[in-house]
Amino acid sequence: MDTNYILSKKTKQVFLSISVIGILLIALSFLFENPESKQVWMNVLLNNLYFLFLSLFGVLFIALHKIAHSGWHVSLKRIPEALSTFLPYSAALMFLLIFGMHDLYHWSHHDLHDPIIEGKSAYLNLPFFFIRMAVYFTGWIGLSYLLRKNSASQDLSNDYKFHKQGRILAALFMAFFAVTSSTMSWDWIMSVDPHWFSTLFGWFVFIGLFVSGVAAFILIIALLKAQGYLNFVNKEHLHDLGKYLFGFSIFWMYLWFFQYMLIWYSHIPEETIYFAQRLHGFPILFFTILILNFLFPFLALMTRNSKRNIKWLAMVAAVVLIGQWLNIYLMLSPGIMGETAKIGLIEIGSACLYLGGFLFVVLNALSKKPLLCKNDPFLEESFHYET
Amino acid sequence: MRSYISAYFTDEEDLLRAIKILMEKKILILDVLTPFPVHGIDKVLGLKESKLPTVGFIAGAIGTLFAFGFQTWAFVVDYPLFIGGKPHFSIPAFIPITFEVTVLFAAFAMVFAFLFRSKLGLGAKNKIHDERITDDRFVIIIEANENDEYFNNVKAILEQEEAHEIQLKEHK
Amino acid sequence: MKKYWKSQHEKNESSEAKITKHTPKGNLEQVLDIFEDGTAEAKSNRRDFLKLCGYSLAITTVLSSCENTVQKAIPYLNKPEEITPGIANYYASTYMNASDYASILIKTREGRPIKIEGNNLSPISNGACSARVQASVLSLYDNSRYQSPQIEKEKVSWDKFDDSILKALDSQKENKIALLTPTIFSPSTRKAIKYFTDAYPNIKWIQYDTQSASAILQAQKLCFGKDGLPDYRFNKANLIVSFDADFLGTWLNPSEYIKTYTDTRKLSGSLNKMSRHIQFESRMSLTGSNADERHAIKPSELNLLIAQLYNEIVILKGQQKHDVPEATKIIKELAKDLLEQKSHSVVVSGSQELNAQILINAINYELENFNSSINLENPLLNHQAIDEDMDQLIDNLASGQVKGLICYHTNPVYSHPKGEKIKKAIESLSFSLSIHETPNETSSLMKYIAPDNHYLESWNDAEIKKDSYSLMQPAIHPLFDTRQFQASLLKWSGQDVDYHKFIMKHWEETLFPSQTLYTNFKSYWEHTLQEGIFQTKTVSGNKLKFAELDIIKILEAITQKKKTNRIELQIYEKVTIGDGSMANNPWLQEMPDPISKICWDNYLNISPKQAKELGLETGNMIKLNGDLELPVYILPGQAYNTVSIAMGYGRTICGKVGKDVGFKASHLNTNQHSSVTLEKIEGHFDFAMTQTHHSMEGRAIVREANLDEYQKNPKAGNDHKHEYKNAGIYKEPEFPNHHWGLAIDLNACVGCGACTIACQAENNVPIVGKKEVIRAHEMSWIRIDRYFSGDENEPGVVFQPVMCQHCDNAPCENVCPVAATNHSSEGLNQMIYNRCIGTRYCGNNCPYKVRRFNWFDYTQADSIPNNLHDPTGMTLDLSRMVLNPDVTIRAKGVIEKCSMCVQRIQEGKLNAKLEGRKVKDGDIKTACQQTCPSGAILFGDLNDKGSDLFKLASSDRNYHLLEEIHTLPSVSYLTKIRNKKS
Amino acid sequence: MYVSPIREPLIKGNKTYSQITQDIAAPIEGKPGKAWYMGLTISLSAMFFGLAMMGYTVWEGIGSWGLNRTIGWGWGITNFVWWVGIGHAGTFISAILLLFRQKWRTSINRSAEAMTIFAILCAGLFPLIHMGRPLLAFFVFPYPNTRGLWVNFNSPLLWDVFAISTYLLVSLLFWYMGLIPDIGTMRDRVSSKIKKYVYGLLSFGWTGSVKHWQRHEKLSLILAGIAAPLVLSVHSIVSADFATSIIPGWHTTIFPPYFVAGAIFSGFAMVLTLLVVTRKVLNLENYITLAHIESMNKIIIATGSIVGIAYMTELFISWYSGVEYEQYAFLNRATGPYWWAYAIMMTCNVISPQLLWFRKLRRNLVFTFILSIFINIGMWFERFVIIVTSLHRDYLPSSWSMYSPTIVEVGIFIGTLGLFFSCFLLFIRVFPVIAIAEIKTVVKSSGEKETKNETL
Repeated sequence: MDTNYILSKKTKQVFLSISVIGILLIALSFLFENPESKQVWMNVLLNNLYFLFLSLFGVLFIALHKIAHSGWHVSLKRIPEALSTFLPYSAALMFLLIFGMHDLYHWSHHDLHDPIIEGKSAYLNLPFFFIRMAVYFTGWIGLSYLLRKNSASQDLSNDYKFHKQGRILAALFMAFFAVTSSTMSWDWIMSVDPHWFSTLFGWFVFIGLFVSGVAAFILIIALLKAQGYLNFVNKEHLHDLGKYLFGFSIFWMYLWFFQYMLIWYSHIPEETIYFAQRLHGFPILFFTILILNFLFPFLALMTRNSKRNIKWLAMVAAVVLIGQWLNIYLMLSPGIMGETAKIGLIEIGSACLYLGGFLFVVLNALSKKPLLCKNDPFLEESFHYET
Repeated sequence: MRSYISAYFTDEEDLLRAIKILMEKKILILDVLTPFPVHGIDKVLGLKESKLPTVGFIAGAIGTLFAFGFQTWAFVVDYPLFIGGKPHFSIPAFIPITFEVTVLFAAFAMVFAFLFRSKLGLGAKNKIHDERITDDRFVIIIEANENDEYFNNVKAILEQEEAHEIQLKEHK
Repeated sequence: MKKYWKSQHEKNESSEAKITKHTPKGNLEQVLDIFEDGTAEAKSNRRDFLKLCGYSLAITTVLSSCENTVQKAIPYLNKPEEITPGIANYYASTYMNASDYASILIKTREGRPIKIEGNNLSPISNGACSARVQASVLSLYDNSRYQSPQIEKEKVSWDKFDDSILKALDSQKENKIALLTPTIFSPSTRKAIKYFTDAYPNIKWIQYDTQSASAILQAQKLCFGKDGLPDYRFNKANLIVSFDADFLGTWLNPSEYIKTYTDTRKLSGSLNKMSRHIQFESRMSLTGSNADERHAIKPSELNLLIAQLYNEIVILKGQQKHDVPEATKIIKELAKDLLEQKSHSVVVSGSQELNAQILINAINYELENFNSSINLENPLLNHQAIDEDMDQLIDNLASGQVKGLICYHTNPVYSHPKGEKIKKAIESLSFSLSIHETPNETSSLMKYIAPDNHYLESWNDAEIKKDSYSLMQPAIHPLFDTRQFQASLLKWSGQDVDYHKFIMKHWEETLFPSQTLYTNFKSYWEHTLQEGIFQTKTVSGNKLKFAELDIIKILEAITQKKKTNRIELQIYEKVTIGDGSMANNPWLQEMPDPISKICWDNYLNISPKQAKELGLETGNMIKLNGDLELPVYILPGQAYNTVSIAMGYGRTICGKVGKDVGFKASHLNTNQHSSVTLEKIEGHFDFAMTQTHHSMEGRAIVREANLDEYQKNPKAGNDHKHEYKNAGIYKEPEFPNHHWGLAIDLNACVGCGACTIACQAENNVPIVGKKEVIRAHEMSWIRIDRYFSGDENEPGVVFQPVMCQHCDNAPCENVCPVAATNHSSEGLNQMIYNRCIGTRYCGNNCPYKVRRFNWFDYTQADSIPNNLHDPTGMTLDLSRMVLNPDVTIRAKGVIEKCSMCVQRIQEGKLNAKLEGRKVKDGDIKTACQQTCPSGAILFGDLNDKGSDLFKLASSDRNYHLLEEIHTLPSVSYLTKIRNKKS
Repeated sequence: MYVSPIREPLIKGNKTYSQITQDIAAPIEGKPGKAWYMGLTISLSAMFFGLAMMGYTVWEGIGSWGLNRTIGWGWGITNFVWWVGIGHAGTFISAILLLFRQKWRTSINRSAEAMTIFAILCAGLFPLIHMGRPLLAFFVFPYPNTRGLWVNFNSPLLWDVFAISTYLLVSLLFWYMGLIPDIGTMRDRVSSKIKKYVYGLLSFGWTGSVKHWQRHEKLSLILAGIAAPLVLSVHSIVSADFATSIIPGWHTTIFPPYFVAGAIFSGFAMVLTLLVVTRKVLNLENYITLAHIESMNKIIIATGSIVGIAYMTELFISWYSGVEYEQYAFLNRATGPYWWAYAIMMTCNVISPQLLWFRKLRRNLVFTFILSIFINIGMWFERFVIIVTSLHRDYLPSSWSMYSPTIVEVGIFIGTLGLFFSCFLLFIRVFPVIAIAEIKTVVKSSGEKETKNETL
């Protein structure tokens, strides 16, 4: 039963070709559109964040379900663990931002400071920014590595000690992630508009992370099932993942609505300017994000058997992934690019480039360990699982 | 006077096995009474999926349209008021009530549909088959028509499945 | 608003005038005529107010004139001429209460006066009046007034009363009687008194003012040989120096001085110069709070400073120096500045010392201020009492030389420092007669009580300044069986002419000849009555000459007074209660003191430094001189080693409302700055404070700048907020027709609080009583926020009237569940009282906290029986007659707020429509704007680009309160500019 | 349905089906103990005291409360939000935990749902009684009237009306549908004729037919499906009462999820307070085991930490925002005149639940009981801090003032406590405290005899 996933040459070529298309598109855009450095750095930040969120979801999924004693996810554990292996790469990519700080963040220029930015320069200053980034990544990478090692050592011996140790690690990660998920979103995304603030922003980015993670998880399962693996994953597991995608996209809409409605309602200029720029500047994009992230998954996954059919679920997951990408795009572009932002070749190109690299890293890591973990006390429950 | 065979069981596994056998023998089971919802019994009995979710969805949709429509009508058409400098047709302010009314309609529609379809309700005169059904007994009710041979055949099967007790009952 | 004045006299002219009246005069009269033919049942829009007019009391709604027969209040079967239900009539009249004077218009509805407004034809009132004048309309309907003449507390009819008085006067023929009155500056009344004193030579007439100006009067007499007080014209002065003279609050004629003082301070595009005002005083007075420079001094140092200033001026002018202690740097600099502003400065002092006033005259003379900023041609006549006369009278009464006392409109037992001595004397008098409207400490001791009319029920005339006269006419028939003082005098002195005729005869003899406009006296008299005021030309006297006085002796008298470092007490008058004569007026008692924001009480003011030393906090109780126990209020700005207490409180006999409110302090009002001992005692006193926090916490609520910064950049102090361009998600509302708004010039607002009482009278705002104000349940629709800034002992003070800002993005409208508050298409935030269910979320969500809630049933408008909370008897049927029928009474549990006098806006629009024209700028005035002495509040239409309001709204000094939270208020403020010497 | 051996058994003492029915029906059939009567008299007298205070308020006016022109809401609305918060645990347990298929919910969902309904009854009283003119409260409903007036659909208070009434009705339906089979069980067990007739009537003629069960199962699942977002929406709308204002300290976008987490946090605390006592008194220790208590404590630690993080977020963003009013509002909370309320809130809500990280404490009944009371005190003070300290010092310093409740307000709160506990005490005597049918479905898989009890 401990078959490994073999990363066939054909799949490697597919990933490579995606990256190449990406590079081609970027080259084309440099020829025709010759984007300024702001746009380039914006795309780097955008895709860094997007794929960082997917990898963070990996660790989060394992940790959350370990604490909640849930049993159904155990047979699928290897996939989120593989997702989390991308963390070191995204750390490296994020530290690349050192060179692009002046393009991305107004507060990094000292001359642009007005009283409000001056007031928060104790938090928004370059050295502290990178110290925090370093702390986040050491915490995430460290804990995800330990969780993966724990799961690997659990394969070798069925000593109950590993289960308890795993739970403690999971609790540690959850505590660390609860705080850092908010601060990371303030540092990297909210500070693009230094004057704007919303207390819900941290949790809104967190839920965006969770939904895109579930969607990526479903897509990888669909990819593996299409290649003949994961036969122990039945319709019940898919049904639960479908329910996650359905439920959490509703929760994403709930957070989005209340953040927008409360700011719309009190109509205080320092808060409404954020949505005024986006609603009047990018009306189509503003509503497409809502449709792709809520309306479509809500109607598509409402019926019971829609959540049990792998093809339909994969299609909805892909749509949600695109929706979440656009959501982060809309969070960043008005602040960095102002009115001139539009989705051009370089955006698509850099997305493909990152996608190719991400898939290659994740699936390569997946093939290192056997697909099915052993000696987990809940493994049996995961097989005989019925909703 | 119609007479029924009611076979009593004390455990749901025996009940499921008995039903499976009876179904294979094409014996018409009138009803099965259990103290709690037995998992997987409706698959064995081949019962159709209940259409309550669709009732809920339709009622919910009606609720959404009704609530949103009424608020828009009241605030834009019938008596538009200048309130807080906000436009008359302010969608974000209509959504909370729309959601609440949707949930209300869906819940009430499903409950009434359930009670109506199951003929349950205040003052429903359903015949209580046995006091212990709601305690710990599982009962299969099979129609016992006249010819004994069919009757004995059924009795044999039930005994073979160690039915706890078999009774012959008459109901008006 | 077109003043629709009617003289009450039109009713008794000949019949032919009557016919002319009926011919339709423009569409207003046509519309109104439908009422006049008496057929249509009167359709006043307030059903229950007609019920009030038909009230069983024998009140005639026919205007009083002696010839008119008394008519029962009958429900308009045959309606009197002037009264058209629903339409207000205005009668020009005069307000006189002891030395307070204002030329006013009485607004009457259905025959009852309900509001007092200033008469804008009078150069003294200029259309404005003070808080006390606004509140005086309520004391007409005071339930505790005398209702009929009394002899030894037993009611009698007037005839019996007159007989016994005449008999008593005959019997007292040989022993001396004193007639004690406040200053009488009404020519006809003086003539009546002369008749009376001629008829009874043994009666000697003495005048007594509670706040006496005898020092100034005697100084005038000595220096220039003129009598009356100098007429100060502050608008002519670039530099104003005041030595403890609260001329904006209570000194001499404040409402006129507020107007002239603020004229020079309202900066606009054209005027960017401003007068500079320096104040030397011990307690923080209303004038002190508006001064550009304020120096806290001890009362005893006052005269020395004046002497030093005089000495410095004399030195600078090259005359020989006097041996006066070396002046401080401030005085030296002041002298230099005064000489720079020669003949454009004014130096005033409230000192009661004759020598000090002489020096003040000398200083003004040296600075050639006379007949430029100080005019002696028409002196002010409202203070003529000399202290020595009163002291002499008290000694004579005590020694028994004077056997009888007639008291008119004064309360010496309460208000005079030697009150106890007078009380003992009166008890042993053989003849004592009091002529006063309401019972007070003095009248309750008197044998005979002849109740006087309220000024709204009396005929009179006044000469406030030489050659400027004004008439007083009644707006209602006397409510009770009372008779005017002058009518009584004429009756007792055998002149059986009626006082109204007496005035007409006097005017015919003296004033009618001095004018040439009118040929026959009748039309002259009617015209003057309609306008209310009459001005004769003043013949300019000879050049002024300063009498030779022994200046050196005067300077010595001042300098050899040795300084003490003991705590000195000063007794002062409050802007609200004054000398206590109106203590029974609930509006005044509940009006927060402009400086301390405390109502319903007086207290001992102490400086923060001293309080720390004595370990005192606001609300602690102290014992003064071992006997008087009263609470302490820490008053930033109070001079160190000085304390001050307000007089006018602690009255024992004055009716239900004012009884035992506060602590009696007039017995300490000896002028030699008595030093006192303070000693902290147990106990805490809860003050009824409407504002408990006094600093702006660094927020840009009131924006200030100095004059030189303003001259360099008009947007000084008003340009530091981060601006978010087009940040709105939905577009801002625009108003097609009108967009009503207010602009308040913080440089003109002196914080006198007249607007709060005018608003209370206009909009029937209920009175809640002291206990409720302590629980912050007060109901005033407009409050004046007073903020202290800078060092605690030398604070900068700033006033800001805050009413509903009528925001176009109103946070209150969003959150009301039943849409009880919404926005009109003309930019007003409307509050629908009968729709409100009282969740109070609008009150919580208003950033300006201007929404008031009816916590209890204050107005008896609630359907639940006997849960009335009315400590001041405002819901008695008599007091309810002051209610304005155009404004609904709010029930318990309902939110209410400033409606920007929507009833006046509608009336203005109706009048414009009837005259077939659009509403002009200035047609409509809100009640607060109308009464503001300094014209700080301006109402107008923000859509009308030509209006004054638009000019102010687009001026550089303009800003909105809390504009950063985008409520888009329609009320805007103009920055306060101080003129500190840099 | 396979259950891994290391999972702790949820029903102890390997019960047969009839033993289950017997154990759970025992409190209804037997004579109520002296403690029950004593409890009922105390809570009923508290209720009548509260009713008297309400009558006094309607008669005299809101002035008899301690409110004033600056602080328009005080104890009244604090209690309203507190009770609505407590009401959310019941539906959270029966709806959201059903969707997440946490089996341990079966033995506590019935009493939790009952608690929800009683809490919502208490909560619903306050919007009525705090109004200036409660007799005109019907203005809040959009009924057609001669003046052609509708209500203000923008107002969060109006959303509250719809939200609370919907929530009460849906919880009532959800609770009663689950109760029908158990009433059927009571109908068949009880002896006296009247009781049998009444239970018969109330059981809607339940026969236990498999078709009915199938529909009942599907109905419960879908009702749970829509009740879950309802919980979220109701308390978000209650939080919108404050978040839609512009008062610094009220207007923050984190309020909706933060209030929901706070509601579940205080709701579970109340469930623990009640169940730790009822399981002892009605000796249902076998059904509400230490595993249940520990699971609930885990939920408390989770939601407590969310609430704690929300406090830190609010504090940080108020500093980060640079808005002087927000900064002062939060500085004033911690150091202003109401610092003590803030201190109680912080200790009870954030610090004390962190003690639950220790497994020994999670399973200690006395500690749990005391902690649950502390949490509810902490949550009450959280609402008090939010409402009163933000109102008493906001934009213009001239309108700053203080607030302290009067006996009338305190009396009304005690009255609602009385109403809540008397309803709960009556509920114990009339309906089975635990869902008999649902326990029977679960006893086979997570009952004791099946699983070996490994060392944990």
